[in-house]
Amino acid sequence: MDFDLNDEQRLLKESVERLTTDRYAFETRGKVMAAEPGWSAQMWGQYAELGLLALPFSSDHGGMDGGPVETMIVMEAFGKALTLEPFFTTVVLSGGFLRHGASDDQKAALIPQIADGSLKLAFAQTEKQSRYDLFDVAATARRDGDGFVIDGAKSVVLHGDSAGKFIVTARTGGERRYKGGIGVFIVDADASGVSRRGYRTQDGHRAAEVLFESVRVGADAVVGDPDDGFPLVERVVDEAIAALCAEAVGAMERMHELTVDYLKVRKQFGVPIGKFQVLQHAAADMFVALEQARSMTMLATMMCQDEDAAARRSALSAAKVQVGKSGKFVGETAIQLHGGVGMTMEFPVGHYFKRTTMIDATFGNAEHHLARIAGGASLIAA
Amino acid sequence: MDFDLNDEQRLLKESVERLTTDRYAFETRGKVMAAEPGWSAQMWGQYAELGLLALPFSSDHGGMDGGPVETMIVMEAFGKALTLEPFFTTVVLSGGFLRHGASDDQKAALIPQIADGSLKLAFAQTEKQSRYDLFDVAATARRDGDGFVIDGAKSVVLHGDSAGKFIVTARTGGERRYKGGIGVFIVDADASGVSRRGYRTQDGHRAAEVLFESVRVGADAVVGDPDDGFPLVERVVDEAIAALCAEAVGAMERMHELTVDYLKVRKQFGVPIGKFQVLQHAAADMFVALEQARSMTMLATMMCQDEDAAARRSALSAAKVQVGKSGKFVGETAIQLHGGVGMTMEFPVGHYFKRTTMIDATFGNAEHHLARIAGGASLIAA
Amino acid sequence: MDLTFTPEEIAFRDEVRTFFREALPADIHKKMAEGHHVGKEDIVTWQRILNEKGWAVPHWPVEHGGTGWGPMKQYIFQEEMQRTPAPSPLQFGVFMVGPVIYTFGNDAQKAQFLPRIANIDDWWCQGFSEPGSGSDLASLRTSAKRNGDHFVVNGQKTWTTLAQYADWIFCLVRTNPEAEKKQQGISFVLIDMKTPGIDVRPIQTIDGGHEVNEVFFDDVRVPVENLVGEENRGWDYAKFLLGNERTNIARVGVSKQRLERIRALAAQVSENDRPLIEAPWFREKLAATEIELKALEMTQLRVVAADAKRGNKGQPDPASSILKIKGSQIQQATTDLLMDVVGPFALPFQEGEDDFSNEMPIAPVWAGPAAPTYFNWRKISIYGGSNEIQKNIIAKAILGL
Amino acid sequence: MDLTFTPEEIAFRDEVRTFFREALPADIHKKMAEGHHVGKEDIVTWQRILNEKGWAVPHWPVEHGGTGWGPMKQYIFQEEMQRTPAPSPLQFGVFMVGPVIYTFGNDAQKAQFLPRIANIDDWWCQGFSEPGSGSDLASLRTSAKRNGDHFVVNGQKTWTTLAQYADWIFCLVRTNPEAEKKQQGISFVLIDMKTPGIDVRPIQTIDGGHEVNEVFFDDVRVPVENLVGEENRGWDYAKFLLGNERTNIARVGVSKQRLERIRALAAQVSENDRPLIEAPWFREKLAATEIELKALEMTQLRVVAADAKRGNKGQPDPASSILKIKGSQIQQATTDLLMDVVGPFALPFQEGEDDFSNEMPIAPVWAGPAAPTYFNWRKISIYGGSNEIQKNIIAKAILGL
Repeated sequence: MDFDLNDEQRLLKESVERLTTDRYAFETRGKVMAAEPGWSAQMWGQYAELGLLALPFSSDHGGMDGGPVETMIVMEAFGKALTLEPFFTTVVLSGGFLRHGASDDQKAALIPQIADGSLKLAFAQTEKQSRYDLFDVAATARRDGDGFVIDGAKSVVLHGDSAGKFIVTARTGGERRYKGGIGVFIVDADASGVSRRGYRTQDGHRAAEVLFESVRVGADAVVGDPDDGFPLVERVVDEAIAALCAEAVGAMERMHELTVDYLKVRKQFGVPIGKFQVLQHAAADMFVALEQARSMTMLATMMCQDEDAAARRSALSAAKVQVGKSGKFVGETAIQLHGGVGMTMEFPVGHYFKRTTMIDATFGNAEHHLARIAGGASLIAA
Repeated sequence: MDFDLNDEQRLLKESVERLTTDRYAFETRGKVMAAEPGWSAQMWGQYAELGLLALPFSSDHGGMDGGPVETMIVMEAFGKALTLEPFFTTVVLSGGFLRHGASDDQKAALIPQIADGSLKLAFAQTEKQSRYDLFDVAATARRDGDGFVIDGAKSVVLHGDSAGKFIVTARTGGERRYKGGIGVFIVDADASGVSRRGYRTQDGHRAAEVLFESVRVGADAVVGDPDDGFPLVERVVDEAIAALCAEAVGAMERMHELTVDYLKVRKQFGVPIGKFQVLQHAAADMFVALEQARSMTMLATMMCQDEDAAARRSALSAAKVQVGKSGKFVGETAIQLHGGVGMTMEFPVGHYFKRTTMIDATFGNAEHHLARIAGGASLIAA
Repeated sequence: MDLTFTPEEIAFRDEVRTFFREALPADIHKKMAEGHHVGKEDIVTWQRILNEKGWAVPHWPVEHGGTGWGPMKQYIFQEEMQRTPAPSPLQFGVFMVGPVIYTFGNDAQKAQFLPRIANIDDWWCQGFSEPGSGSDLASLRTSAKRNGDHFVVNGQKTWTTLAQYADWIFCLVRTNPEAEKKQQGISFVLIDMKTPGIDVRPIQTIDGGHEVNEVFFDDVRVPVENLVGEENRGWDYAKFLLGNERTNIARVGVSKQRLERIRALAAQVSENDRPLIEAPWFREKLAATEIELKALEMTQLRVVAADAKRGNKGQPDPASSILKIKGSQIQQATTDLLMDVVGPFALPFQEGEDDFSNEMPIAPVWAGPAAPTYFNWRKISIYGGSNEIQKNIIAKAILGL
Repeated sequence: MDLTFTPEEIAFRDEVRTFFREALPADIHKKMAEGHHVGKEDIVTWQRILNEKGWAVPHWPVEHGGTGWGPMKQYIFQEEMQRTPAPSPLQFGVFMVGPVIYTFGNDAQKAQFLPRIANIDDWWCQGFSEPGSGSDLASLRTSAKRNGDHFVVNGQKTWTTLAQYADWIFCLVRTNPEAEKKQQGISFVLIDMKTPGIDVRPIQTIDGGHEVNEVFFDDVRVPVENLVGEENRGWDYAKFLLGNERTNIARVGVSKQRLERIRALAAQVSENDRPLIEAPWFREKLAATEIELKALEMTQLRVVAADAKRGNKGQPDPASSILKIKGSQIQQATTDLLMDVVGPFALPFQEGEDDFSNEMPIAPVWAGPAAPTYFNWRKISIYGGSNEIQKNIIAKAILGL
């Protein structure tokens, strides 16, 4: 058992952190967020240059052969810097579908475009009724000759407004909540019948509502088995959850640092407020919550490629619960200890709080995953 | 709306508190607990003299016409003093069955004996499988001529070892968990076929396992409708819950006082530990929890005679949840703030903690009642 | 002890409830019921309806427009207003500066300001907090130097709620920097917001709203007749003002209304293909919050009743710290529950102040305010004496630690 | 980064697990598994089985009987011992005074005491706390005055665990009352419990058990050769000793074993006519505790791995405060869950030390220890540096506040 990064991983961590520290200061981020498209094309280019956009892909397709640990490193750094670019949706999430489900032809066609920064992708999954259930799919993919005709409305498609292509779940058979009969399709954003409306999310990211109306795709648009794509979806989302946990840990770490720093400089009653024992203990409690979240994120990172799907899902749900709970506690306490200034847009801490809150609401919040674990087997049997 | 006691109630409160303060100091209590029968016959005589044993009964039968508020006053004082006598089981619980279910003949026969202290009663209800479900009754009462033959085993019968008579639930018809078909019977402790084994409970009270083997009782042993006694059981237990809440509030109040006193005298690092802000806030949190419990106990006291059974049960469950949660928090925090000495038999605080813990486990703990409320209608609709 | 409302109290509650339901304009009611912001106009409209009815300032002395109701009726009135739900009156006028003026002000001030507060002809804001003076309010530094028949005010106030609409601001200013203790040497002055030298700058909060402001004073000339009470006695008036918050502080009616709404909304969304309201975890979380609220309501009523007993002297009761602590925790718990209800639809953010509704097809439409409210309501445990300060008060004033 | 055990570690775990299962006497295993106390004899029996195997003191230097295992293997060893569950070795010998003796003691002390500790020929107890010195340990007052070749010890120790069986006690005593700081002037001495003038008095705890004692010293003569290390340096040795607790402090294995048992027991009782383990509220509470425990296990492993990296120098790591805080919270949560499982059968109390089983017909028989354990385990957040002290350590040593 070894918790240390190897030399290459340490180098990766340093490079990403140097880049974000140098180029993504809080003020810069504010300007990026305020302007169109809500993220920085320049940074995107930098990520490409650094190889981050090629990170998890096989070197056979021009990738860097990075694994979950490399993704964790990048996402944690992005969490610390609160980056706004569509890395998660393009590389981790949509990239996951390509890595685990796509044909060699699909990979050869798309991965180089992702790696060089020219193609962004988004995962069109959530529907009005689906809440957090990945298998709850009302969108349909009707067979039409060799291809399919897709109909459906997808909500809160993260970075869906800037995506060149969508990864879309649609039903090829079965009832709305049947776990079989779900297909995964690659659909051009400018295909006939696709329309979208982009908007900002609470945390300053972007998302879109996307409508698919009789959108025709060819057989080459199918990722994996069109009649049994759900295991693929689960697997990719588990990896995505691990990545989101890492981002949340980065954000929590910064909230904790910012808070401790503030306790040292803010004076009331003639002393730094960090001299008050109640606030010291609150900061200590934050630290404990942060470290517990970090531990579970490491577990999630390790487990997200586990071949035992039940054990994998259980560990990932456990991590999402811990990270959700820790994030909520760390965020709420950070704001409370900052007092009023923590609630202003001018101070960074509130932005981190918003991000961790939205991460909790992505792919199932703590309550959702706790109920899931509670419905299953023991987590601790060995 | 009026939260104040009237003059008679104030007088009652003062009398009971004077009695327990004068005659039931912590050391005295320890001796009483260590000796047989585990409670003080002398105090029992005092209660009789003061009219406490006649308190809730109608003056038609020699009672004092006291209502729930009077019971609350006495139980809260008993909670403060941690009295050990079978007041709750005899007067509140069994007395409740007499008040709400018994015939005039039964009342005339028994209440004077209770009032003068010569008769103790106990409620034989819990069974091995029943947990907190009052309607889960496996004991049977088979009709036999005019009377009944009772068979069954009852567990954790509070003060069952000293009772002269038992109030027993037994099934006259239906399946084990059917809410109809439950009868309530008065059974002599020395009747043929009754055997018992007494023991101490965790909090220094007494209880017994009681076995009923072909115990024959006459028609005059039936309290209320032998085929539909369950509403009576619920009603009486609701009153009993209100009384237990009051006792718990008394105990919590003392735990809080003892803790605050300790914080003022115990020195570490050269200062009274009450100067440490973290301990101050813990004591403040205890205070808040105590006052919330007190509020809900008042509500329970008011509602335990409400004719709307659903509203009554819901309010009583809510009070049991609040008092259970507050009791746990106050008790655990009291021990923590006392440090090691709080865990010793020599210090009073641990004894209070044990009592509130056992009150939580009586007639349904906080989790049980929360699940019950969650299954029902809103508590706050007006 | 009788914990039921008297028949008179019940009749009063029904009268108030009926009036609120009938008199509150439907559009304002809709905004309130759906958790949206209400704007200045809505607050003014509603206040004038109340004033017309004679209920603008029930808690004031009768000679200034009050109703003469006792604390229990006042409590019922506020509770019903919150449950309707109707907009609360602008507290800076009706609950803050009004009572200070009728208690410590002179006749001219009473005549000039009180009727205009009741009818909200003037919009008031509060100039207490400063960047360096939050929990430690007495360390404030905004100065007022006497110069003939004027004070000249210099300094900065912050967290000034709704100052963007304000006609007047009441301020704590330091008139004697030489005073021995920092609580001494502070005065309470009323300042016309149109006076030259005042600059209001918005503070944007993380929920995306604009409720609070910084207010800068640069050689602002304030006539001496705008001093309330005695010079250098302002700290006493401020304490009086803050002690008056008691009956309203727990906001039980607000939480009740929100929990009822959450219960209704949770029946409209599904989890695991059944209504969320049927999920055991959600029901237990909701029930646990309802129990806490029920207990708080009883605690609140105990404080109100004790108040009534004492003759409503308006003395600060340290027990009100319980109301503040539990009230804020429960209000925040309701925002948390609403986040559970909206699930992934917490994410979309709608631009444009005071409009958090989701356009179609983002669904459901009522999900819009969930996250902004969750963020915004973090303030409840911070302002008006943070929960940490409240626990200090309990520890010192009640427990003697 | 590789968070799986190596094949070697897995083989080691299996070896240890198999040995424990086979070598632990069945009666001791039953007591442990059912949550009862184990007595002195059981602890001695098990320790000697371990010693026979060469595993009595794995963490000691090899020359004194250690195994040479790195921290990860030691962690696995302890975890497996807790999960079996087998009795933990008497910590006062193998984890406390043993390491102090081999690190700071002289050769004579090493030769005299270490083998007897490994084989538990001597039963050790700890004389640190005093009635006036709990969290503020350095304020201790038990005095040791030099008189020729003896110290004369006077004073009182308290919370002395299992002193009723003890052959020896290691004590912190004040040898220089004139020292400038209270941490100076303290020495670490070993005292034979048979020495005249020692009086052990039991402290009964609220669970009804007798684990701890007061120990009184009245002119107790202790040969100077029983001084460990240098005179007046005892505080350093005490800090070393307390810093050694790290790998054991979270007791992850204990909590795992208890949660597994709770899950099994909850299948045997019914609520609402179905097994309690099927009640959603119970499952969620159990799952939430399991998640916390899983996170703690990972945190524990991180600390152990960092330790291994540093070469197991046994430096106190402030991160161990996390292990203490979360470890105690989770252990206490397991006692709470067991209370939920036993329900009304928490009430009966069985007289007689070390026997909490319920005689028939009180049911179920395993309910007996639930309440005593809940009461007794309150100590876990108090002893060994209370959780408040642990948070002080985090705030100061890690956060620099």
